[in-house]
Amino acid sequence: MSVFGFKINEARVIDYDKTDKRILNYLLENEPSFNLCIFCGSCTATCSAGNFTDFNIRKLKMFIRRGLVSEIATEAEKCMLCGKCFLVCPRGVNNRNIILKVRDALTKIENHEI
Amino acid sequence: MKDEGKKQIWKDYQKDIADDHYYYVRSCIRQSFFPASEEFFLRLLKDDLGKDVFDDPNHTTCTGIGYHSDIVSFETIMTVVARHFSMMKESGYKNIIISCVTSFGIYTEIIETWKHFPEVLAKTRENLFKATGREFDIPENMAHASDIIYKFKDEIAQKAKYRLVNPITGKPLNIVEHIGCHYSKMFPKYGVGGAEFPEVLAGMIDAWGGKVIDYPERRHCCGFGFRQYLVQANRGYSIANSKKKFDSMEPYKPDLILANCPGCTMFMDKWQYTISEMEGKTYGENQQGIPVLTYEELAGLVMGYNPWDLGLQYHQIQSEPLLHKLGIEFSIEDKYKTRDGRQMPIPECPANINY
Amino acid sequence: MGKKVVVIGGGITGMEASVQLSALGYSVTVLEKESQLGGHLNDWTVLFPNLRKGNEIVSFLEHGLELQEVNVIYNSKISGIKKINKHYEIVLDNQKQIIADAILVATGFDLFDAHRKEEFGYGIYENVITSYDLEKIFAEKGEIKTPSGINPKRIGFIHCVGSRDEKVNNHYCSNVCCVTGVKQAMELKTLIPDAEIFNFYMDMRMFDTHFEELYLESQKKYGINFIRGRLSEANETIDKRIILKVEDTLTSRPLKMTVDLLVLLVGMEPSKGTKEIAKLLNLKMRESGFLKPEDDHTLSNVSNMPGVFFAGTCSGPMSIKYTFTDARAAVTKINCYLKEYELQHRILLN
Amino acid sequence: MGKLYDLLLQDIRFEEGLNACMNCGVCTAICPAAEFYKYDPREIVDTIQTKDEEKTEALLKSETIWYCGQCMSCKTRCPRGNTPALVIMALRTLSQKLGYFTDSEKGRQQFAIKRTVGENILKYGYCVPTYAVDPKMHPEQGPIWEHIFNNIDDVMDRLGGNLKKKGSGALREIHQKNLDELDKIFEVTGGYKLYGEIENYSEKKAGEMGLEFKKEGIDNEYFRHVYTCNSDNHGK
Repeated sequence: MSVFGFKINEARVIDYDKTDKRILNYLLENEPSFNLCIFCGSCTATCSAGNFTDFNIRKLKMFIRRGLVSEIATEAEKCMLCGKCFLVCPRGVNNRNIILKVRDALTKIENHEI
Repeated sequence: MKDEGKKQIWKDYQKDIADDHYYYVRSCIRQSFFPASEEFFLRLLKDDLGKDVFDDPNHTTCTGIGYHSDIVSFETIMTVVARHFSMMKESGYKNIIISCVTSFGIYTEIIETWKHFPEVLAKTRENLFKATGREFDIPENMAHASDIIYKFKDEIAQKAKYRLVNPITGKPLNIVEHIGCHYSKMFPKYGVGGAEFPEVLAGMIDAWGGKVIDYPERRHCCGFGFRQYLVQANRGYSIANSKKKFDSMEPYKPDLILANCPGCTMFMDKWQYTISEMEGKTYGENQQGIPVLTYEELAGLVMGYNPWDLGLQYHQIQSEPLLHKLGIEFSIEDKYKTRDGRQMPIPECPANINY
Repeated sequence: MGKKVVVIGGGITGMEASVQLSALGYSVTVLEKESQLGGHLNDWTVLFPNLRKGNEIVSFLEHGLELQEVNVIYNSKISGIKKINKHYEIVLDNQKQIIADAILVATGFDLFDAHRKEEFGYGIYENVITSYDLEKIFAEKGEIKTPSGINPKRIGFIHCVGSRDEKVNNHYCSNVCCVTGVKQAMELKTLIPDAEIFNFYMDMRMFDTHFEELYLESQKKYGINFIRGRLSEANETIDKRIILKVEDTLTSRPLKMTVDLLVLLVGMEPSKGTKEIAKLLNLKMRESGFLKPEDDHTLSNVSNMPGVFFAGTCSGPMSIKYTFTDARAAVTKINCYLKEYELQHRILLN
Repeated sequence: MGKLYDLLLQDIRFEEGLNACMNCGVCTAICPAAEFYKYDPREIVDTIQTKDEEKTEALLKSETIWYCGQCMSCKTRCPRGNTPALVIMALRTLSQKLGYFTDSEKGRQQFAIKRTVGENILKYGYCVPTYAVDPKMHPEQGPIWEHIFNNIDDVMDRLGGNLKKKGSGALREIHQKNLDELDKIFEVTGGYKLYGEIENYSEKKAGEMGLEFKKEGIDNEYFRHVYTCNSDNHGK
């Protein structure tokens, strides 16, 4: 805290020009069904982990689209990989594999491979 | 940026501004932070333009800052404003000039509410009568003080001693304007030029020879936010908003920020200091800051008034570099003198702003 | 010679209705204010959902008119319409008078004037264009460049410009902008394969056959992006790019993005001609200014004036397919009226 | 239909500010508070229009409703003619009436505003006169302000003010008869009632929190606490 008694607030806006799209690009290459999502939320509605925690897989997919890496990392851990989200998706998006690929991508980012 | 496009919009938002016989209501912030602006404004109207304007000692605050920080109810503020209307009636005036953008916004909100809900108007009449025995009429014409300067901008240009042009390079000064949210964001029709590309300040800058710069965050709030500044714990919000604007305008190298609202003028001036202290970042050429002026101060400057009588020395961002750019002559000795010529102490220099 | 029908407006509706009425044996005169037939269709290069060419449809309609030898009066301006007994007397600017036993109003729509959404900067920022302007760029068939002359790498499409918006007094949905946004995004992506394209929408209203499939294809084959959030304002950067501010409503956070080119998907408004004719004939209008039928379900082409009918986009936004259908439906109603079928007197029971 | 919703409907600003929301997000897109706080006006309006009693109560007790800076930018843009900021004002007023405001850190600050701006209005007839902006409470105002504050008579005189003197002019003394009328207006329109509610609920809260509270002024623990406390949990 400064002598003034406050800090300058940080912006919460998603600055699309500056966010990190490495995970998005990795996914588009390795799980192209990602592109078919219409954000309907069926996946979240049926989600096993989401029943007990604040995990929201639809939101996670939005974070991936927008390139919000730290939010992605926090969310991607919460999935139990039950796969129900794949079964209910009206567009055939392979949500379960998306989680696996996101975890891959996060490791690759850590290892500077992507 | 295509000016024709803006001019097209301006045609749709030319409001009727009374020509003479004004009742003037002051602003808490303008008279506290820029008292010379209000004094110059009255002098300009009376002495330079020969208008009749009444500066009534009997009006009070409109309570607007209290209202927008939610400690004053709508019913209360409507009645306080109605009292001002009552005093205006008593003094025989029908045209009101409001010196504060927050007040102006409140007056427009109240008048629009009364239009849509006549029962609220009736209740306000009842409240005022019960409290003070007073009755009132709604003003025939309502203007913000900048509307008046806008109306007489060409007369001012004719009387002007200086133009907003650098006499050495011959180039117009780059000026960004800041309108203040409550001027017309609520009711675009009340603002000269509307809400999106207001003309009120741009028109002055144009008429006096400057160049208006439109930067991406031009419309963004200065960050005052009422409770967001009034309480120390929240000030990080206020400063963050001003900073966002400075960062956005910086690439355009503005010579000057011209502001409509007294609060915005004060914040955009002071926050440059605070940011320089907190982050070591100073905006403007040569780390001198970007001067922030009221429209009265700018009018006074072009008309050749003494910058120190206009109060420019009491802005945190000092204006000597600006005065040099405009070719305005001034006496440095006179800067911190009292009215009767005594030398006053010299204010301390901030660490990160070059004076 | 049979009874006389005057068709006001020579766009898709007017042309198709004239052909059909003529085929039924009526003497048809089309009054067209321009020097050519086809209306807005002349300005639309490629049509959704099958990406066929707009001018194919114009020639189809023109062929019909030739076959039926329909009388067209070009550059006509109506100065007055009088009802005399059971027929109407239409007076043109050149004092010419035309008698009609029935009138079909087919005065169509005007595109929403994007200048009115001041905060989007159309007419102020160089690189903000409308979907209509983009069609013209497509028609020129050259390399796609922004008005500033660069090859756009990121493009934004804004849905609902002038539609579903109290601020411009249009509460209704214009029906066709969603699919137009998808269609134009795909065309642009074909022309500039490395461009990133974003559609900013509130609801994707893909109401007709194959529209939803087109939406799917735009994602699957073309990688078009969709962000659920309405544009709040656009601002120009120092290098004349456009900063967009929306809420990414599906993450509940504000989002800003810079694009090289911004395309405003402009909606439909009742045309100036529609309003003029409605005034001359005393026709009922909806609050939106579109013509109001005697009954929304059962009398959709029937006006409040006996012998006056209307069809097409003068009664509300519709796609080309429905315009054809509506024109033909109106013809049936007119035929019924002129032949004095008993059907004409069907009533609605409350 | 909730009871709280009915109470809100009595506020004319609520009626004016809330039509049906279609969740387009133009308000949030342009909202300075949404940018710098965990705040989404669209969601607030959406929640309110469900008329759900529990959710409304939670809002009235939340930090959320205190984030808005009342710039009114949302009013300019809403395609349905809503004004989320007016809805917020109605929520804040009700939160104070019911005493819910002391449940949140940001809500408790109303006490500090009442004791500063609120008192200024009645004492001086101004919301914020120069002499009430003490550099000690406003270090961010910088050295020039400190200079003005310390030399206020000379500065005001030079700039044509009429500091604390009779007649017209900048920062003139507001005549007692005018202050009396202001006082009457506060009495008749419930201004004092609102002040009283802020005071009483704050005093109660100070007791619960074990902080010293004084009936007047700003020299007490509870004032200092609400004025400066920032749990830093209002952003992302």
